Amino acid sequence: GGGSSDNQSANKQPAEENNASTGENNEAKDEPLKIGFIYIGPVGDAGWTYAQDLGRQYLEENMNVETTFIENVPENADAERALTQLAEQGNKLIFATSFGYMDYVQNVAKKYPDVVFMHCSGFKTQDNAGTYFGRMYQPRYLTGILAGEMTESNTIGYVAAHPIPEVIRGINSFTLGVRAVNPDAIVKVVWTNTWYDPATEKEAAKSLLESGADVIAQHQDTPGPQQAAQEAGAYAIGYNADMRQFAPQATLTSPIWNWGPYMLEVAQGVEDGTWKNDQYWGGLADNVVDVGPFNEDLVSKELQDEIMAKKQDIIDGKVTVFAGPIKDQSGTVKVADGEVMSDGDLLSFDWFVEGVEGKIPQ
Amino acid sequence: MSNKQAELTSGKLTLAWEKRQLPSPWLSVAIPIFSVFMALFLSGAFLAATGFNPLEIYGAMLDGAFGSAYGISETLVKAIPLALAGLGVALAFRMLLWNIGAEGQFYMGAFAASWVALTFPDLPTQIMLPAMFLAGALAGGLWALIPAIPRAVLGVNETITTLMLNYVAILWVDYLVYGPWRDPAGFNFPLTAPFSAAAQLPVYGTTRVHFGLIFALVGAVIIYIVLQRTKWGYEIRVIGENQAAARYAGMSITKNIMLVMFLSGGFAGLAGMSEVSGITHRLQHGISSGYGYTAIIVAWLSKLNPFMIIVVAFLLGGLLVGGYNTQTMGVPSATVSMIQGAILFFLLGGELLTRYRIYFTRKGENS
Amino acid sequence: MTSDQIIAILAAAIVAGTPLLYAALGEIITERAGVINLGVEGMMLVGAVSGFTVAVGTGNPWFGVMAAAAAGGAMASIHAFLTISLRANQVVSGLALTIFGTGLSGFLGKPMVGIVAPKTLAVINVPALSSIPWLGPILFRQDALVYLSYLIVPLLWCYFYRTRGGLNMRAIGENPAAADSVGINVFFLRYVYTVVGGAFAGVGGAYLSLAYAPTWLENMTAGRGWIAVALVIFAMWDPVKAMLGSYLFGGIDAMGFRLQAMGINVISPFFLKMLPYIFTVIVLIIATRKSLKKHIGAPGALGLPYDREER
Amino acid sequence: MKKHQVMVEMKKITKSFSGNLANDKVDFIARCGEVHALLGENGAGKSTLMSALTGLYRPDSGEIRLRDKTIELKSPRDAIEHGIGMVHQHFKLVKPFTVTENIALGASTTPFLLNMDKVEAEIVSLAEKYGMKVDPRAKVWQLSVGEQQRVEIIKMLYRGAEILILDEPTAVLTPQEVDDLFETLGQMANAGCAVIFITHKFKEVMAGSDTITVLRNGQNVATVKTSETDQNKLAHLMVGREMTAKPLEKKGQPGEVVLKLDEVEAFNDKGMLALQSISTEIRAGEILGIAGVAGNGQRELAEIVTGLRETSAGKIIILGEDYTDRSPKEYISAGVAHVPEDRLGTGLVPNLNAVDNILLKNYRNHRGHFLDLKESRKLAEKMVEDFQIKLSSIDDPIKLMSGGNLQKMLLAREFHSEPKLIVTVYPVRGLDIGATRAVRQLLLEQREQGAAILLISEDLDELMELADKIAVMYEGEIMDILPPTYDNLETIGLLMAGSKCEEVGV
Ligand SMILES: Nc1ncnc2c1ncn2[C@@H]1O[C@H](COP(=O)(O)OP(=O)(O)OP(=O)(O)O)[C@@H](O)[C@H]1O
Ligand SMILES: Nc1ncnc2c1ncn2[C@@H]1O[C@H](COP(=O)(O)OP(=O)(O)OP(=O)(O)O)[C@@H](O)[C@H]1O
Ligand SMILES: [Mg+2]
Ligand SMILES: [Mg+2]
Repeated sequence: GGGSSDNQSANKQPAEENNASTGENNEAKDEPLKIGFIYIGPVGDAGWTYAQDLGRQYLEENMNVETTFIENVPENADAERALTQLAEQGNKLIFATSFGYMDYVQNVAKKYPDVVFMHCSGFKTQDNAGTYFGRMYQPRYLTGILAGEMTESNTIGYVAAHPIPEVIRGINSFTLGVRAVNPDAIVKVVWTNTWYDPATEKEAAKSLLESGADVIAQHQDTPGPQQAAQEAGAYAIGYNADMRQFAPQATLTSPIWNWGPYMLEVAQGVEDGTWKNDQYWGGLADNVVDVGPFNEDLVSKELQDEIMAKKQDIIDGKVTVFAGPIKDQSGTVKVADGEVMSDGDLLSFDWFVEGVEGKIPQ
Repeated sequence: MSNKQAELTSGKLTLAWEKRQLPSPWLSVAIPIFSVFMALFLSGAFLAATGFNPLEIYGAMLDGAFGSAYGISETLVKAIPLALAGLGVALAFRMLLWNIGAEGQFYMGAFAASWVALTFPDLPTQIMLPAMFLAGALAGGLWALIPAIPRAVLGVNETITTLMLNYVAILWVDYLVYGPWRDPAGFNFPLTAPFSAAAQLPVYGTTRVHFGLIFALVGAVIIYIVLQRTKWGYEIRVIGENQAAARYAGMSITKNIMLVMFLSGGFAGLAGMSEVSGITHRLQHGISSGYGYTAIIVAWLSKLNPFMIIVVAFLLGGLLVGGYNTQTMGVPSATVSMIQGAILFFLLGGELLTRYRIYFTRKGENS
Repeated sequence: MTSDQIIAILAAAIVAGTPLLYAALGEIITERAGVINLGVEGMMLVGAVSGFTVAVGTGNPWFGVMAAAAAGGAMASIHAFLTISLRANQVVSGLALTIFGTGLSGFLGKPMVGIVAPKTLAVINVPALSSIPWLGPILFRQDALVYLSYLIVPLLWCYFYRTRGGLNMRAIGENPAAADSVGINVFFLRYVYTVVGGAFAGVGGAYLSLAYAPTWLENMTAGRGWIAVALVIFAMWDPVKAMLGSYLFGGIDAMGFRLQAMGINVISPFFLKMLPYIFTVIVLIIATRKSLKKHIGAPGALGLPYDREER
Repeated sequence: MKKHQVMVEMKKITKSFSGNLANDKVDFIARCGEVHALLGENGAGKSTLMSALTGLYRPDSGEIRLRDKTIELKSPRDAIEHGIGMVHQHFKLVKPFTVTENIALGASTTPFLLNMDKVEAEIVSLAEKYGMKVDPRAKVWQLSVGEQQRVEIIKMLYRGAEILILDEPTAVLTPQEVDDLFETLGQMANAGCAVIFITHKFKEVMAGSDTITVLRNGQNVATVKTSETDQNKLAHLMVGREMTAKPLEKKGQPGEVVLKLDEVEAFNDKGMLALQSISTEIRAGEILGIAGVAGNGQRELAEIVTGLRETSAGKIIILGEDYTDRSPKEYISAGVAHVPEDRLGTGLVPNLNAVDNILLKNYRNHRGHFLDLKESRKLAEKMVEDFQIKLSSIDDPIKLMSGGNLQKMLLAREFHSEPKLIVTVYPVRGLDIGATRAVRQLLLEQREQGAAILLISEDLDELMELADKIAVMYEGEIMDILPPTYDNLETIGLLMAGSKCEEVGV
């Protein structure tokens, strides 16, 4: 079995216990808190779902919890079913780890007021339902700096999944990072319209490499792009989790998710009864996102230090990624000097900054 | 068989089989049940070998699907699209039209129903729902007509064309939800705006069982009556069995192929319509969990009988819904798919026993 | 577009087309013998995971390829048993095979997630040939499985049309009763070709996990099995046309990305992705008109169980 | 092997299907150098017996001895290896393959790497030896039925078959082709082969065979020398009772013109002109027989007068109304009945039951959109009774019925609605004498009731017996229309071969 929770006795807690627990929020301290997860992909995807599952494993290791997950849950009627099943089985906290679960989380949360729902990357909340996400754009900015320093052709390729704000934001922050150290470099974007097709994503990276890119960044759930870079003798930047092992001669580092500590915090809050429904959007300062380990063979110590220093600046608030002046692709100033983009703007990003080569499909 | 018994003299015992002229009615019930048990037994051995308690797992599966009012309601929710699309598929199969495009027809039905809901958000329910109903059925039907026309006119194999059009339909919906139909308030995510309350099918109580169930039940009755009792249904049966005879009897094959495919697609389209209007309340990427394909299995296991389709859709829905429950016991989704595949294998293989009589015989070895 | 770019697209088309080609060849073999197997996706997945596992375990990708063939064949033998011996409906059995194969591959692959094969099938430049202008970079800077497919396609063609075995194979697909009446063992051969077809699909899957995107990820075929089924029709059951078709289908993605990289966005990628499917439908329509005249095309008994005493 | 030596001996062969005893302890002997005819009513067990000899069916018990050695035939392959080959009633040829490919298929001499030139040469020499014309490079689907049969025979000879079995080989052949066939069979016997053929036609048996075996109800009732028997004795053996050969009566006066064809032309499936300026008419109470070698437009003729094929020129007038290019439905409602050549393939729906099959033509007359099931059952029961159709139940699929009864049911349905015009193609093909008589009687009854009948037949005797006028078709044209007298027989034969009337000198 693939890392499923070991000490289950799921057959013992069907509906009646759920009914019994209505109203009494605090269970005896020695009883483990039951936490459920629904995943969009298989835990074996080496990407997004894998990163979320690392968080779950972190919970298992660091708290008295009992976790259950359901994988491969599509973002349709099935999601509500899976969420309900988890709620019925007495889970007190449920993480729904993909954007498309949003409406279903809201529906189920209404029916189970004693269960706390945490929805990743969405924007709807209610009393017992919050959202959580990370400012992945911050580590992407840092990896942009790295790419900008490493490129020799001044062309950097970016394999992008779907034209949604999250991905666009990532491309823009990455490009800002690149341009911060290398104003001549450009970032070429190719859309795959897949999240999860290693061969196609590799193909997309190859097309970028052929058109002159010598560093490949990506927003996908597979390591296909890095493999292409390695074969072409170029550099690559991964995503989601430390992806060095898939292309050890190419991968410089990866902006990574680090859900464990945050999930622990939420679980603790639920157990203590202090949890509040908020829209959590943590950044480098909260350690929810990070720059993964560097490839020591490829990235010089100085460069590592430079990036780590920048990271500290972001944590300390000395550097803000989306601070003006920011121009769009046509050169028009979109964010004036001294201004900073609001979270609302960031969450609905639909234009590229200067330096990006590529179009957002309409 | 008295003569055969007389031959039981010497020689080695061999297994022989013989085709039944007519399938045995009680066996056609007993054998599927036996098949499922065999499949569960083997999967159980596999589960036990991988460290699970099969009885607990099956218990959870059963419990998740049928063990509570909620489970049953969810199984029904799953059964609705399966039954509707299954009815459509069976109708086509009746005429030996291998429509495996229910998935695409489902998407087109969902698309057209959503178009109505999104374009005219202010319609009152009494107009909105019938309009969505018509749009969904019409779009599914028209989508099925695309392969039906070359099939009827030129004899182009519809198995492949319908399959190909599935991808086209799915990509078309993706195009819309990622592009022009994106909800402006949805932060560019691949969803349309939610439908107005008027565009939502009524549900039963607090469950998600929606009015699509009535579509399926009424649909089954109508299909049964049409096929068995009407002149047109008779034409379909004849064409399905023998096209030359149908032509000879003055039936228009071209017209009927198109009509049946249109209706077949219409049912699948209705499945799509009822899914967006009854469940998701908006159009989105990946709206079907392969309902169109599962519907083929439903239709086949039901031997194309419309009432059996309702029953099989419910049971198969239970199998799928129960699958999630087993996952919560730590069984990976991969294993659940394996068990589901194995059950299908056994059901399919078991069918043989209803069509053939298997017996032992001694072949005389006189020299 | 420069010549380099065209060469790059064509070379990429071959790589992207090769997994499709193996799977399509397998399906052609199976269908030529009268059996339609829609479980290609499942067989490819099981092939991909078995190939990868064995390659990791032995450190030799070729053992992986062999294991993939064996695994694909084993999967196909389930279909063969159900449809040939038990005369189950072939379409339904194939669908069940895909469900089963998706699950089985995920199950088998759990320990393989995140592992990188120590050795995979690398690109080998063929001496001399690879420096021919145009042809060299397109055809001869590929990996060994691509070269193998260059050999297999003409060999298969010869087998189909120039050998006794091929004649028998086509006969059991066209008219099993006729083949049976001259003493060809229809049941046995249908088994053989279904299993061999599965083996090819397995190799197609292994191409993904060992050469194209060398790792194992659940569901990594991403629908290629279904494209392979489409290709069979597109190719009119002919291995040579299957080769061209695979490269064409593979090339559409490759070209789409390169157009994007060049900043040419003429058409939505969703529409671009529809092209192979629409193509297949059109080809099928044209081909059917042709086949009405020439009696070629789909094997006559495709999808029909053979029953000697059936009338 | 010497002539008249026993080649193959079947001893006490028993085979049953679902309790239905098809062969009951049958003994059968075939000798070298003889042409052996196998006779029997429909369902007597002839095909089953021969299928056992070719390894297609495995007998439940019994023994097969070849040249005094017991052999076991597990499959057709075993049979072929023992030199036993069968030409089935429904040819077992792969249509898209060439003649050569079909002949080489499965032959043990075919090398792994095909060498078609060598096979072709062998085919040509075999064809010459037995006087059979065939183009080795032609695709089988392009060949006529007779040519396909030749391919089947060569296929067996190519494999060195010494025992050749033919199941109703003449049913689909033209008279000329029948003569050629018996010529070939004779030559094969002379070369030392044992030839066995199944047929329902006494004339052929008497003319073409040396020995005759008669099966009845799955049992061998007699094996006799052809020279020592006659048609009456054979008929008696076959049916187990005396056949009163009461001559069929023709009487009645022709009435109004029911069908009038005016310069009609039509293309066939291959897009060639199959009917050329056909002009003729049939009156009520009249049978127009169409004689001609199969493939000269008869099928197309039947199809255009039933609406199944479009004309390219000319007019079809039924009872004074223009029906040119109307749909089959309209022809049916005009009262045109059609007994097609291919009963199970076209005229009936094998998997549906008798009630549904009887509905086929008149379901449209039911009121409203619904079928009147009670009414249909009653009708079916009545027809079964009136026409003495033998079946287990009207609710069972009709594919379980025998050929003769199927034909009766088809006729019952077609004649039930008092048709104005009956188009019937080879109505007795494959039927035994009892069934044949019954069918012919039914046709005459219809004629008496005032139906106009277009009778297409390859059997000149049948035409002589039934028709009021005989039209001879050749290459899509009506060569001439003659009265059915035996004096005209020779003329008809010549016309069928394509000679113009003037040349014939009528
Ligand atoms: N494959 C079969 N399955 C079941 N019953 C069969 C089968 N073949 C023959 N029979 C039965 O065996 C009996 C003999 O059939 P057979 O075909 O040998 O008759 P036949 O003498 O060739 O008749 P005909 O003159 O019509 O060709 C029939 O009554 C039929 O019901
Ligand atoms: N596979 C079978 N299943 C059921 N009945 C069969 C089968 N094969 C033969 N029969 C029966 O055997 C009898 C004679 O069969 P046979 O094939 O010889 O038909 P036939 O009268 O010669 O007609 P035709 O000339 O069209 O072949 C019929 O009663 C037929 O229904
Ligand atoms: Mg017979
Ligand atoms: Mg017969």
